[in-house]
Amino acid sequence: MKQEIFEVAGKRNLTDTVFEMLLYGDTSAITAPGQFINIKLNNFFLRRPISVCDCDENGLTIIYKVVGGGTAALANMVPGDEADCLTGLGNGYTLEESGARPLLVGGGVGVPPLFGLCKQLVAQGKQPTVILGFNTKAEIFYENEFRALGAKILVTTADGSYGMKGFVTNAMGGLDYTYCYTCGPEPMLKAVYSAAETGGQFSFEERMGCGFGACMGCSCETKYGAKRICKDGPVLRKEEIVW
Amino acid sequence: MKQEIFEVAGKRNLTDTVFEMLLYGDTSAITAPGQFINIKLNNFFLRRPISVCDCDENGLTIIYKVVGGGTAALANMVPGDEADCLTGLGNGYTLEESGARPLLVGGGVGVPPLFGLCKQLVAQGKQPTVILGFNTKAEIFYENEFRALGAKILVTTADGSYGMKGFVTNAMGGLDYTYCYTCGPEPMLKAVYSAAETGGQFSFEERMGCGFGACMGCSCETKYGAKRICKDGPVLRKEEIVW
Amino acid sequence: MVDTKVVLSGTELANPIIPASGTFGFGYEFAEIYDINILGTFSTKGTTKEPRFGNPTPRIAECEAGMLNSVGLQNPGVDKVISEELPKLSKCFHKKVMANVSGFSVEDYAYSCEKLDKEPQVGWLEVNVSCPNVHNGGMSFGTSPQSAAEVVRAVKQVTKKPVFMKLTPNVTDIVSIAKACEDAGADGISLINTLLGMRIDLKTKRPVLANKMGGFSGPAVFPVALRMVYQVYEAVKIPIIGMGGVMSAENVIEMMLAGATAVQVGAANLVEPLTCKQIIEALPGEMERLGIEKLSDIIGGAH
Amino acid sequence: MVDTKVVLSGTELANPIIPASGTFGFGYEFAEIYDINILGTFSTKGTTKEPRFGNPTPRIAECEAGMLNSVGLQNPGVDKVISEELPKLSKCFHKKVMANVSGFSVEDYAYSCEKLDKEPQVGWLEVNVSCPNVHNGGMSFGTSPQSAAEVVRAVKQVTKKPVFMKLTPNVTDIVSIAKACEDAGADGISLINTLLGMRIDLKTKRPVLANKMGGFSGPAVFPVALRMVYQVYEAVKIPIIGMGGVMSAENVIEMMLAGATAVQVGAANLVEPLTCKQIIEALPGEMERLGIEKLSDIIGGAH
Ligand SMILES: Cc1cc2nc3c(=O)[nH]c(=O)nc-3n(C[C@H](O)[C@H](O)[C@H](O)COP(=O)(O)OP(=O)(O)OC[C@H]3O[C@@H](n4cnc5c(N)ncnc54)[C@H](O)[C@@H]3O)c2cc1C
Ligand SMILES: Cc1cc2nc3c(=O)[nH]c(=O)nc-3n(C[C@H](O)[C@H](O)[C@H](O)COP(=O)(O)OP(=O)(O)OC[C@H]3O[C@@H](n4cnc5c(N)ncnc54)[C@H](O)[C@@H]3O)c2cc1C
Ligand SMILES: Cc1cc2nc3c(=O)[nH]c(=O)nc-3n(C[C@H](O)[C@H](O)[C@H](O)COP(=O)(O)O)c2cc1C
Ligand SMILES: Cc1cc2nc3c(=O)[nH]c(=O)nc-3n(C[C@H](O)[C@H](O)[C@H](O)COP(=O)(O)O)c2cc1C
Ligand code: FES
Ligand code: FES
Repeated sequence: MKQEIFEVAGKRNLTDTVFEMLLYGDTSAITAPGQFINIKLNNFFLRRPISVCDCDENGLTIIYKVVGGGTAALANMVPGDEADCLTGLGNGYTLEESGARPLLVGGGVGVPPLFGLCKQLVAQGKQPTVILGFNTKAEIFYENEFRALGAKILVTTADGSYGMKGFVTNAMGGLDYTYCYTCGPEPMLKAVYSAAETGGQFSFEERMGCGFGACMGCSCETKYGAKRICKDGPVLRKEEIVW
Repeated sequence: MKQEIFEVAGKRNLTDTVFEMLLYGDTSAITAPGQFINIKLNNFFLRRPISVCDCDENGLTIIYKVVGGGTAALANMVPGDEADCLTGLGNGYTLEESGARPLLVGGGVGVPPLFGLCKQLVAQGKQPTVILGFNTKAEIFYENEFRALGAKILVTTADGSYGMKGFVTNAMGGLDYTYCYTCGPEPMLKAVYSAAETGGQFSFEERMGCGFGACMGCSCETKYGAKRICKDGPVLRKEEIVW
Repeated sequence: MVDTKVVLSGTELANPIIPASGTFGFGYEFAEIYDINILGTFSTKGTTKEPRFGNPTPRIAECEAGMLNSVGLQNPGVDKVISEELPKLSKCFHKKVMANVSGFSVEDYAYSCEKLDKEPQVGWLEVNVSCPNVHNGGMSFGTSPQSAAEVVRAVKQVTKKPVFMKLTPNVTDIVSIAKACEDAGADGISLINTLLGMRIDLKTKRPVLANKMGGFSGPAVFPVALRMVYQVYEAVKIPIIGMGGVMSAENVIEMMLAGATAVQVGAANLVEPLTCKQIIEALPGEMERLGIEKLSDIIGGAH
Repeated sequence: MVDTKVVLSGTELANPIIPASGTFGFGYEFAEIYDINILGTFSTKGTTKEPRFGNPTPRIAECEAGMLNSVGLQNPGVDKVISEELPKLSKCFHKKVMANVSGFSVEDYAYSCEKLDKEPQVGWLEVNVSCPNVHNGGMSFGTSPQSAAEVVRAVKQVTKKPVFMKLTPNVTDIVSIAKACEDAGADGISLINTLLGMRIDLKTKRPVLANKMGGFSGPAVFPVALRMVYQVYEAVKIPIIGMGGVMSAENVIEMMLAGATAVQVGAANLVEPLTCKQIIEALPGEMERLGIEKLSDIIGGAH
């Protein structure tokens, strides 16, 4: 973990309510895709956890949806503004188990951390398939960015307005994959858990006090005892999950 | 009373810790010299009361000393920033009683409201004498501004580093005046009260909740019953004051 | 069109927004900047049997997200309130008002309430058994179920108007006190008065307030107030007026979900004099956003 | 050079800064980002006789200038704390630590304290009779002078280490409880634990916390904490550890003026993990600005 001041270097709308933001600053504490940062925002007591979508030595990208006051404040920031962030939080995904044809399943704002993961998997010569699930066409983002990585992309929409109609699990049937990485709302994680025919890693969300393991605010029970989503997670392995 | 957004149009240091700030905005609620505004500052719950130093139809000038967090935040504002102010607060000085040769006595950050008063007295053809009291030479401000109004100016410093050595009351002896207006720290007001040979108006300070008469946070006892410094004051007449 | 009306002890309010006692004077200062007839009603400055100057100054201290006050119930006394303030008020406020009453003995309360009972302008009595600023030689009436109930019984004997008991949050068990008030015949409960707090001036190394301690209010106290409204709602059947740190239409809805039938706004009026107007204007939009058609439907909705 | 040292029950602390129980874990997370040996000491996560998972999640809710938690005393139990956590801790913290203990019966407290008494790393026992998150079939021990004193007596029989009783602020009369603890033999008082609070989610219309209510802390509670420290200082002779909303060196000095010998920092650690380090670094400058040469001289200075 490091505490660093980042500079907002760019921001753009991906949908009506989803923004991509580029933050310049020291990323040396970030060691794995699927980790997150915890951002201090003016007039809010607690920091806001947001996954790292992509990152290099100059900075990182986050993608966030405006759902309340904190994310609205984040959406109001403009290039040049400073953001105090804790970085390098959480365990992140490990790539070792991926096999040759990993499957990545993301739903809504669960999509961002899979981007950095996909990039690294491709760099290692793996052939990822990515399922991106959204409610409706207007909410889709990052389809092209994933395609540009060279991954195979399947998009589902719940209302059928784009891609395959239905849930991400509808797209999983018949696919040939060696391992499964996923991030999204809990009902989706549960469905993927049931549908997945391989091992996998699942990224969870929980309301957080600190985000770095000090307060026990985010604990969950696993088959191997209590774990902190912020420190021992957010990524849990399929075999340890207790629903 | 009005609530208005003002724009910081200029700011300069008068001394190490005293700033003059020009605020553009609607001044229509301001009806008398000696009134004050109540300024909202980020991260502070209560507003900060500051006297109007000077004012015209485009805006107003305030002078403030950095003594704590709120005034420090005010000192950090830069041209272009917006300030939410309640204006037209307090009774202010009345000019009717001044006579031909009013005496104005100000101490430290009690000096500012006397400037607007002096300007109006001069405009009415009166011949004001102004005593400005400070601790030491480095703390003096607005001597030239008062001179430029055409008033007779006497400066005192407690340590004798400039002007007459001593307190404002040392400069009062032997002066010929028809009425006395004063603003400054309470010990100074008391001394002026004792020294003044005429009637007069005294401007007081008190910690305030609202600044517009609603909370009874700033009450003081007078010979005519309880008064609110913020609404019935800050200016009290000599004959009603109870020490 | 959403419906913001609520009914408080038989009287319909256009909306649940009520400026809190002591933060709205007798309304005149606010009538200068908006038409206060848009309010549900408002609670007048705490009135006592005798006139009171209150505590020495400084009476105000700033806190993070709130303030302390030790005004000490400054008011002209119930007789002058009736002969001077209410007639003046009737010129700018044409609805029934909530008369807030304090006292230092059971007889004090009864005396003031009996007088106010005769005023047609007064729609409700709000009986403050909680003010932590005034030292009457012991704990306030609101710290024990017995003494709070005693006040209720005395007051109920002298008035036909609905009586809301305003309780102090500085207690171990707010529920037992609210229940005792209900059992003794109270028509409603107002929650919360200020928390007892303190600040020290680092330069003088002395308490900021002349009275040393004072009542803490403002957004900082909202979670404590909300919790008490929630707890009391589970225990009593009479209506609750919720308050403590309310700053926005969202806060109003949260208070109502916890169990408040109406909501008072205190300290916010002092720093943003237009707060109540802004809340009343924002409420319909907020209701639409949250899918609330009738505001009175959500009272206690979080239980 | 100003002097920041204070003495707590015979042990000298380099400075009065102590991270508060439950907000600093067993120190490891913070040792990653600064040398925690600069601290006066720190108070470990609340330990119980048996291991506990704690309450269901969500356990955290945000408030204006603070937060709610309903962690519910998650901890591995006193035996594992002694066999695993303390040995690990000794690698990154070389001073005596304050062991925070909770319980659900008088015997629980005595059991855990007796075990911790044998640990040379433990300099003080901080006995939490206040946690509002855990429903043990009734009010917490800290809400009555009798039951608090009972815990003191049981614990004092099994330990020679100084015992600080950590009290809940959710009471009518904090002074009587602190005095009962002193009379029963407590060596000091820790003030305050969290205020009981609540938040409701406007979208789901349900309490944010799975446990409905939780402990409120952060800068919002500072004026209440300061007032209680001030009141208790007037009533007891044993030292007080002040806490509740401390964020800065100024807050530390204000707490000490009110009567605290040492000062704990809680929620601030969670949002600004470097808070304690920053306070320790800022203290000397702040002391110089205020003309304080020896920090221990100002304890209770506002009385
Ligand atoms: C590890 C992790 C990674 C995340 N990554 C992303 C991401 O990449 N993009 C994105 O859009 N969102 C992400 N989220 C969710 C994001 O943290 C919340 O949407 C955000 O905190 C909401 O803040 P708010 O003030 O807008 O909402 P409010 O509802 O007003 O927030 C109130 C409180 O609840 C907390 N909260 C609300 N929703 C959530 C949630 N879903 N998870 C955790 N805490 C919540 C807030 O942090 C705050 O403390 C992530 C959450 C976690 C735990
Ligand atoms: C009617 C009136 C007119 C004033 N005019 C001027 C002016 O023209 N120039 C100027 O420099 N100062 C003026 N003051 C004083 C000014 O209001 C305070 O210096 C300022 O509020 C301090 O705020 P702070 O946050 O810097 O200090 P802090 O000490 O941190 O403030 C803490 C709290 O105490 C209050 N407070 C502190 N000192 C005073 C004080 N002297 N009077 C009233 N409240 C105080 C603050 O408003 C705040 O609520 C005036 C005060 C009043 C009442
Ligand atoms: C300056 C001030 C004066 C108050 N005077 C009274 C009073 O006279 N009677 C009363 O019952 N409550 C009084 N209160 C308490 C408020 O009515 C309200 O219960 C409390 O402030 C909590 O609400 P808030 O957080 O919105 O301010 C006063 C509060 C303030 C800030
Ligand atoms: C997440 C969290 C967990 C806590 N756990 C404990 C605990 O286990 N034992 C205890 O005595 N106090 C516990 N507390 C209370 C704190 O130690 C402290 O008394 C309180 O938070 C007030 O200080 P603050 O405002 O600085 O946070 C906890 C507080 C928080 C925020
Ligand atoms: S949020 Fe504090 S331990 Fe996870
Ligand atoms: S400050 Fe509120 S009445 Fe004067």
